[in-house]
Amino acid sequence: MMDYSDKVMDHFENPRNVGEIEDADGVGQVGNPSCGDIMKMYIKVDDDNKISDVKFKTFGCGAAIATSSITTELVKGKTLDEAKELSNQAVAEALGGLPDVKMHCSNLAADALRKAINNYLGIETEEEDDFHCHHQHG
Amino acid sequence: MMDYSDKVMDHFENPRNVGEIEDADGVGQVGNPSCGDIMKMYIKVDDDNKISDVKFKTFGCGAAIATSSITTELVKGKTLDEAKELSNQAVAEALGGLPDVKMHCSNLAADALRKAINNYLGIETEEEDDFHCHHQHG
Amino acid sequence: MERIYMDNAATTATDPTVLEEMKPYFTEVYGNPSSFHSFGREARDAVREARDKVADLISADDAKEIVFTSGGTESDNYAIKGVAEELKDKGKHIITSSIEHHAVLHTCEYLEDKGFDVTYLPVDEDGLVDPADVKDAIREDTILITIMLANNEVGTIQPISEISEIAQENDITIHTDAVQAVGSIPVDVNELNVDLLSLSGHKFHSPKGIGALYIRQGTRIEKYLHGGAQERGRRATTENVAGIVGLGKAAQIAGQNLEEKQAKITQLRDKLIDGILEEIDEIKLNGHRTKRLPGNVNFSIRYIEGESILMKLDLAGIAASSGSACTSGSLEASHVLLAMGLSAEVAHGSLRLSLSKYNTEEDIDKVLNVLPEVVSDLRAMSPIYNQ
Amino acid sequence: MERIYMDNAATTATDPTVLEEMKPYFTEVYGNPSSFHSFGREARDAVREARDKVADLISADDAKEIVFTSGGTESDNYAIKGVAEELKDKGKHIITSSIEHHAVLHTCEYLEDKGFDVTYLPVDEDGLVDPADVKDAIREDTILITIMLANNEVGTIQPISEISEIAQENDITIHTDAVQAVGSIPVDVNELNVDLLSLSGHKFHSPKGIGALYIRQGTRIEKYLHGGAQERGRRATTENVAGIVGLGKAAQIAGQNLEEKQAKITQLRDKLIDGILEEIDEIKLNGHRTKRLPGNVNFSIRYIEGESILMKLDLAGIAASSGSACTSGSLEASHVLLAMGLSAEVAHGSLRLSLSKYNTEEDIDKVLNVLPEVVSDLRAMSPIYNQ
Ligand SMILES: Cc1ncc(COP(=O)(O)O)c(C=O)c1O
Ligand SMILES: Cc1ncc(COP(=O)(O)O)c(C=O)c1O
Ligand code: FES
Ligand code: FES
Repeated sequence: MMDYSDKVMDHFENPRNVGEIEDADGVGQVGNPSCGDIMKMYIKVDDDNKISDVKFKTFGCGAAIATSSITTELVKGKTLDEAKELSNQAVAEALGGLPDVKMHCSNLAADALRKAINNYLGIETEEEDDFHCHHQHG
Repeated sequence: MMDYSDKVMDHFENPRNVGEIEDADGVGQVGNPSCGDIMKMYIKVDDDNKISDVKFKTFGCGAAIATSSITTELVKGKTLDEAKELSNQAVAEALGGLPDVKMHCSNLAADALRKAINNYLGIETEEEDDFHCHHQHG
Repeated sequence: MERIYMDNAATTATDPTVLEEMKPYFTEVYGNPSSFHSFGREARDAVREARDKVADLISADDAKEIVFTSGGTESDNYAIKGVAEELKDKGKHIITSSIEHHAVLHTCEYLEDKGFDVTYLPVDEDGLVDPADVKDAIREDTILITIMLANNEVGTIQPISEISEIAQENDITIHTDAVQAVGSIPVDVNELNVDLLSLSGHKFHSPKGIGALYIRQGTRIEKYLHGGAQERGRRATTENVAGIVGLGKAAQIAGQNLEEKQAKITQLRDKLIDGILEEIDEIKLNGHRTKRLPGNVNFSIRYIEGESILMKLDLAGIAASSGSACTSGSLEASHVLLAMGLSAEVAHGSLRLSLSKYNTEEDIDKVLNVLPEVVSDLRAMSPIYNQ
Repeated sequence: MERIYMDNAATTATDPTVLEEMKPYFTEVYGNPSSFHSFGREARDAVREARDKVADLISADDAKEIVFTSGGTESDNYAIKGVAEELKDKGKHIITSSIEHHAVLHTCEYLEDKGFDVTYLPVDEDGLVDPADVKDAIREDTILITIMLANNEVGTIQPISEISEIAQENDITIHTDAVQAVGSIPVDVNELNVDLLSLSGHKFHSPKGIGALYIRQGTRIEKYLHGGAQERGRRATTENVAGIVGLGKAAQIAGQNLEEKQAKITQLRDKLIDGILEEIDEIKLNGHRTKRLPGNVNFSIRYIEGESILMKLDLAGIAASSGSACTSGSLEASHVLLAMGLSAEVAHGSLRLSLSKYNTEEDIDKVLNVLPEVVSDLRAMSPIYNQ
């Protein structure tokens, strides 16, 4: 039932910042393979508390891949505070919209990013996501 | 739902022996206008107890008209005994068959004829037919 | 022999433009609208456009309110059983009229078997339901009013907006079978103020086997076909894409200059009615003289029976229909005509001539030429004529 | 870009010969089969011929046993609800399998809501139902067994004749959803010995929106659509004449050299299966290796998700499908694959490629060329690959 925008298709076909950062400052993962999606974000943070590099790996649907990709683009160079504010809405908008049933996918990327930031900041996050498909309540 | 044989169509288009016999020896009528069909048969009987002339008038469906017509043809020149034996089956067969839902129509003509013969012979017939659509139980 | 088709209330010819529009959706754009890939998307787009067109024709606020079905019968079954099923805990009383199409009547009878209670309202001699009767019939446990917009046999158009006002005052769901009306006269679901409305494509030059149920947003109704998530979960089954495209195109065409076409057909109808009244005696026009579908002509012709009239007309190349039909071993007079107070005898002699945009002045002349002779031939054979 | 269609289990292209056969029934032979006149008779004749052809394809004893419907979903709903309704006083227990199509499963769930009791039999890792399980599930109050002939996702073909023998011994009505099988493999209602069988035209090159339910003579079943007396009173609504003609033609074509076509498609299928197994590691063929529809290929590809595979393939011009689908706000793994014992994770990476008579050797080569790269691209992006 997917009718994706050109922007989504572009990010799906040519995802930006795919990969891992070996010596990442923060790593965050959300999702669960049994739910059909896992997103993992790696960040490097510079001295100004800015995200100097960010990479992702995603197991998931087309929207999951595209939202991961745009999220990395949106936060690169941003301060951690700015990055933490990134809303799911903003992600969806940057992609030119998402189909209704895919709106929840935009949560995943922002969540993974926040986890990576928290990981860098040394803040524990609850692991609820790993036990059920969190986007069902999304 | 009617798919009539050529024979039925022929008798419907060119019905034989339509009309009344002014000085009929016997007259028989079956059916009821509220049931959508009435058949009236007039016969002349000669000295050999043969039907020398027969005419009909029918208010009813195409099959009713065609069966009336063929019945007059079938019995003209027959003895009364022979004519009384005319079965509904024989009427239908002479017409090259009738659609299932129309088989009851073939009763009407033979019944009207028998009534005409009984009328000639002075036999009373029950008038049940006039009170409900007899072909519903046919 | 050139044949004249005057049985458009039974079904209509598909408009060639409609067929053209449909053609690619058989062999080229053949994807399943539920499929993810580009074949699916193309089909999905086509269905979306068609839905918009159907919504437009009946002035629905939102195309989502249109659910495609296999025709008028399914729409009626879906609406009535769906509401009954959904609201049965609230009540089990349904109000309808005695002149509904069998798709409504037999569905109501089926529900009676299942423990529902149905009131079949009477009609006057023109086939009109009195809104006051609807009001009187309402009970505590009334959950549905279903009354047709236009009758298929006699063409009478019901005062649905007045009835829906009563429904609304009493907070009762209202459905109208508009199968004969949509495409023939302007139909606006908001003016009519109904919750549910049935339509069927083959009555207005789309192919047979495709129709729609309008379901106003917020209407509580159980789904009818269970299975996949098509039609937003309201009707499972792979969409009849070509049929839907055809329905959409037919809806679009029907909406164009609707009033003009309506006027033209009405004028032909009136010529036919007046001509028949002039040429043939001892006949009766059935249905309301003016609150009537533009294409409907229905007469009772005394002393003769409908099927034999149809046969004679057919032999002369004219296709018509009758309320008298031998269904399962007995001639049955039309329940509509009987409800309008006709005797069975008179009802048996009924003839319906129904027009579409394809009928011409010449068609009318031909019928006016042929019919009087047909009638006199059959009357000459009738034992009840002139007695 | 030339596109390759490998989603024939979802729907097929209409055969151009079928479309040709249908065309006159839109704009020329447009009568209503229930109408008395010659227009009606022509339509009636066409429907009769089509019915004979469909009866032939499934070796029904009598064409009267074929009832046309709007597709597989309606056939399934009609069969299951119709028997349940008719026999509910005898019992309220139904036996089915856990890998049925939603048209069966959701109908069964609907009946559970209405107080019926349904047993969903398990399947083995190949998707096979064990007839012994059917036997064990039978109770005093079992009124219906409904098990599909061939599965739409994994293509596994069930031992229906063995199951129907058990049904017969216990005097229980048996229905089979043969929507995926009819037209692809020889289907004989007497060999299968079933009372009811669903088929859908769009799975074998007739248009969408037309199907049939085979109802063995003497089978007790309540009708589904209430209204007119069409289909001998078993399905009201004006017949979808063009669709029926199309279904008939498609049935006729399907029956011609069926075994030959089956062999050819099977050979393509096996080439595709073997090629994929050779090119890609960490994958699993789903469904039985040989008791399988000729056109079905279904793999689980580890570490990646189905929808993204489909998107990549679509971008490369290949239309396929997956058991992983985002239906209403969450990715759901196929109930079929889960029932076969796959973990949700593995089930999410499933890919179905389904062939028809229109697929060629070149299509296979193209897929074998494209798919490995798609898989390695996605795996390179996957956080669970190589960890
Ligand atoms: C008023 C009315 N309702 C319902 C129907 C049923 O429509 P369909 O034949 O498309 O099922 C018809 C026509 O047959 C009709 O005239
Ligand atoms: C096994 C099976 N049953 C039922 C259906 C439903 O058929 P239709 O889409 O024609 O309603 C399908 C296909 O969608 C199917 O594959
Ligand atoms: S991540 Fe896209 S469907 Fe859940
Ligand atoms: S006389 Fe023909 S239908 Fe009864």
